[in-house]
Amino acid sequence: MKVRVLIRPKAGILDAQGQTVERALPALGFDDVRNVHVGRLVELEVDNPARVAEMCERLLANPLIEDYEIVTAAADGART
Amino acid sequence: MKVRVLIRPKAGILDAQGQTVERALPALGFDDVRNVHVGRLVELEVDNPARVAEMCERLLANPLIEDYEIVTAAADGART
Amino acid sequence: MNFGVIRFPGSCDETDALLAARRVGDARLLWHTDRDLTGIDAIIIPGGFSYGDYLRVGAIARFSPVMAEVERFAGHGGLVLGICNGFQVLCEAGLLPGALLPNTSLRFTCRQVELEVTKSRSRWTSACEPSELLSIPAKHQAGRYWAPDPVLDEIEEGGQVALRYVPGNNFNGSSRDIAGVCNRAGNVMGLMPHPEHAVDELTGSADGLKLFESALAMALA
Amino acid sequence: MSATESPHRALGLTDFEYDLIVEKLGRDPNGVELAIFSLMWSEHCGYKHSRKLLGQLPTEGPRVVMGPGENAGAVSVGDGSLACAFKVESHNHPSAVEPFQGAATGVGGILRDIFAIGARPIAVLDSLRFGELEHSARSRYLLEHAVAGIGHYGNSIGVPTVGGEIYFEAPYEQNCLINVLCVGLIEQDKLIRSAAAGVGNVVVLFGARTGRDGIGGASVLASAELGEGDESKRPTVQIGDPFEENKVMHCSLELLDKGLLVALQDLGAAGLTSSASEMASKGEVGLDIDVRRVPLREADMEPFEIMISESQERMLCVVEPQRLDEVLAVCERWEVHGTAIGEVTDTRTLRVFDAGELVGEMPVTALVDDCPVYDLEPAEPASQMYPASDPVIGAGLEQGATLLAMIGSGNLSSRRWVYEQYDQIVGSRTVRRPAQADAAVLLLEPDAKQSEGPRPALAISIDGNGRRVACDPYRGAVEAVLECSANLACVGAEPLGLTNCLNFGNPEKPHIAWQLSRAVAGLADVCRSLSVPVVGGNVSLYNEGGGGPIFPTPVVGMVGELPDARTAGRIGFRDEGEVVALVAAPSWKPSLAGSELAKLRGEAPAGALPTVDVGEIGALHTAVRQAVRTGSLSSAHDVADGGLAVALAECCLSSGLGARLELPTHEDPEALLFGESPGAFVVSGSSRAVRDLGEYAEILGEVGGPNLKLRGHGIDLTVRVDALELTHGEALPSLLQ
Ligand SMILES: Nc1ncnc2c1ncn2[C@@H]1O[C@H](COP(=O)(O)OP(=O)(O)O)[C@@H](O)[C@H]1O
Ligand SMILES: [Mg+2]
Repeated sequence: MKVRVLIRPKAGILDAQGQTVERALPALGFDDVRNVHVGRLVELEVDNPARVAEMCERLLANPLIEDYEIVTAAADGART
Repeated sequence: MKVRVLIRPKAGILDAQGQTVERALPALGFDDVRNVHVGRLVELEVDNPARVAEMCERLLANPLIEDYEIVTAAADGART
Repeated sequence: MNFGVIRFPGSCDETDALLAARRVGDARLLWHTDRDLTGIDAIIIPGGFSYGDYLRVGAIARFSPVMAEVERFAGHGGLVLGICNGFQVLCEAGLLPGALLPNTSLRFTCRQVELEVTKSRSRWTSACEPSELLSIPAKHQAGRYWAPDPVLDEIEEGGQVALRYVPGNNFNGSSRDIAGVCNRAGNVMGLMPHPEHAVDELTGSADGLKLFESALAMALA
Repeated sequence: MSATESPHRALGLTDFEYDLIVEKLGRDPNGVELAIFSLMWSEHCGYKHSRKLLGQLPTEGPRVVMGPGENAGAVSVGDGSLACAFKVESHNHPSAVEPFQGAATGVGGILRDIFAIGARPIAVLDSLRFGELEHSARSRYLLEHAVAGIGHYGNSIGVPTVGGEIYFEAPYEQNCLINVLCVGLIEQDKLIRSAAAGVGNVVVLFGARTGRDGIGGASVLASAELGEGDESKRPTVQIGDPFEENKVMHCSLELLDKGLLVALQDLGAAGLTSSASEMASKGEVGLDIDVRRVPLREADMEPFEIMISESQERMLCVVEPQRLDEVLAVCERWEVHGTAIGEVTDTRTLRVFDAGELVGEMPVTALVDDCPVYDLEPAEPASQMYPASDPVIGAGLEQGATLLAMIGSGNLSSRRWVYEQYDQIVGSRTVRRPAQADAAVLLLEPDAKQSEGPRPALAISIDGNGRRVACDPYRGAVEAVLECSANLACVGAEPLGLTNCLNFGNPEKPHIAWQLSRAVAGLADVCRSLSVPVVGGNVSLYNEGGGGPIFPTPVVGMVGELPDARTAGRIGFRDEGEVVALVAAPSWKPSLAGSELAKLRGEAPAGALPTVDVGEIGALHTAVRQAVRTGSLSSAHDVADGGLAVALAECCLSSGLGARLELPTHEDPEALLFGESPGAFVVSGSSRAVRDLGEYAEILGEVGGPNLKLRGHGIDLTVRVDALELTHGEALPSLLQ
């Protein structure tokens, strides 16, 4: 089964990447953008998706500084 | 409106991060994991989500080597 | 005294650390798969890009076999120093508090920095005077020390902040100018600047030797 | 492929070349063979338009251990047991498409060249050219990403980037230049060559898996089934993985250290194709390769794709069969794929198999030696080839303001923003970092325990001012070499050898052919006069964008040695009260033609460059070098881009100290201040130390005060050092905002 893990900086921690993007966008004419955050996307295939949370806790994310969210393929959102 | 952009290396382009993570997981006892890819997640709020694709082309992604996918909050998938 | 310097795939500064340690004692390289630390008095986890720094700095190296031994060694009071990537590994492993985030500039920066030695429990700065200034190069892309405020309060009060950037030198945006921290017992320390690159005036400074001399003094004590 | 175009033309081969291939094979080539020939007979691999010219360069000398032809050249250093390997290479075109990856893989490629001969890389330098930052968002983008890419690769692999140079000029707008030089060290008796040998020996590929990187244009050969929609299956951008390279490098060095290899070769441009052909050609043997044994990143690759893939971080070696297991064990320890993919034969042909089935068979000599070589048809252009730039400095501007404007211009501003993104110190050898001296200085032996006696060291410089070569290709090339030699003299180093990268436009055009042949003649002559052998280099042609050709840009890298790094020179003044002297050759004749000031005033790159007496300048360099070596001088800096005033300003900038100086009388005060010409230095020290330089030295005044203050006939210039610092330091970051 295909699984996606979305990892983002915890709220309250300066997200330097997000801020840099947010500052760069208006210069390109995109001036209605707010609250930009940059994180990581991990995609993988696994037989037993129940273990993905454990992977996140142990390796894929650092719970001190990052939140994660697991999205299974079936439940995946619409694409534009 | 909240929008998520998922950015990943294009098919066929070397994904060194994905390979390295894939090799690391079995050592932690996760041995049924395949096809790991590591990319970026950008989350932002925007008034006019129609322009997000243009943002991706120009700044958020590198279209030469990366694919991107835009997921709008409304259409977002279920979370496990 | 015997130093062991760990080499992971992707380490870069292991030879430099080895040479620096040999200024005060004997030193040998340890392989990331080694499980035998017999005869080692102090361990150095060197700088570099273990496992390419892929996923997150230090994240993968912390699971290598040798790190399990390092945790045991540290638990028994053994001296452990993590430099740059080594600091990141120790934080990931939970041997040191906090985490290292990307520099606020997002750029890799290589610069000589001034550090102030803080009065702390760290065995690795025991040969320094309190408030002594050290000139040591720093070079990294993810060296912004961060921990939640209560943790920062706690480590400050508990004498776990070993080194601070002198005002004007904190290029990475570290909380409270923290450049190096130790564990509560003081035997495990991590820092972003590279003392092993400051052991010879000819290459810029010899101030970093103080850390190695501190370890020697502890081992002899 | 368009219906009217035949595959060989789409692959860049002329009809004449195609016919020659048919003649050499005695039949039509199949697709695999055509792909292989098209690459081996490309300009990049075949040196079709430069081979004859390069023959003029002197390549011999008592210190040469390995001349051009191997992956890198090498000269003997130190007590004679060590060799220093070095080479510069370009990655211009990939960087113009994707600057981060292009520059990163440029670093990766040149590193592999160095460890392919067994040497441990100890330093990288880079020479970069972009369009004008002020006018061009594209140039700013290219600069930022190329610098980040170089840093990313060099920093992550653990080799310091210790120097370089950057110029911003409009002709590089579309076609930036990314040249990277790598230096390595090896014990001479451990040098390994790339000649395959020993019929029956095994060919082992190790390192990264092979994907479709860099296949690009050759995809016209893909089988018909691959329809339009599969275009995405043909990535052409090569991605660098410095982590993999770090492992591959350590693995290679360990294999060599254990004496397990017969031959070693990196995979660079044209991948397996050129590595296998070169190894077979040098060893005068044949090779059989089975592409199905190559570890792939994507399962469905065709034989031709596997043969020409430019996937990075791969090496090819020849191993005796009984050593194979040991070799594979070393690969495994370093976590790199190691796979036997073929064997050495006595057939003198390169045979390609696909799971045992023969899919290509070509005589090695046809691939390597029979590539046609063309005569250039040089013709000096009748008129000025390059347009003038927009003026940014008015002719009437007061001298101090002119100096400030110059020091704040793209070409003369501080490079700190750049070199701080590079690890300059890993390896514990770096005695002079960027901006401290005119050349990087690296200890031969990093072990600081030996700090009692002299500390022998290497010095490295890289230079090449395309604007001056545009004015006069012959003299401009001579100046590039003299500049390197001067830079080495400033740290006390004696030149041992030279490498170069010839970046030019389309050589099939007569005026480009003229630039190229004149520049090579200049290089050859000056190297002969100075007795500096050329031990390697690289040629990058067809550097043209929509706006025309780049400036002709021979980039020169020079390696020298100094007996004791403890006396290595510095740019910056040291103490207040010390005397400052101009040390110049009698023939030194600074002029504004082709200078930075002329450019900033909006003049086209034209006019006669000063004639120079190379013998006299060589003697001057020797005198400066000797003086620096005694340790009695406090600083030494050559007068180069921007002229004497800029050189003096740089001595102030590097130290924070001012100076009060009286300049000699000169018929043209402006030319004395800002004119350019090889053959002058600024030194400081005790008056005794300076007087020891003899007739060359003219005392100008002394170090001290908050200003740089110049007086003399027609000269009245006062600038605060802190104002210089601000302008110089902020220019690049603010141009990038
Ligand atoms: N691309 C670069 N990479 C690393 N260092 C650089 C680069 N460009 C310039 N530098 C360093 O910055 C310093 C100043 O550069 P520059 O003004 O070009 O020196 P020079 O006038 O001697 O050629 C030198 O020490 C040089 O090595
Ligand atoms: Mg110079």
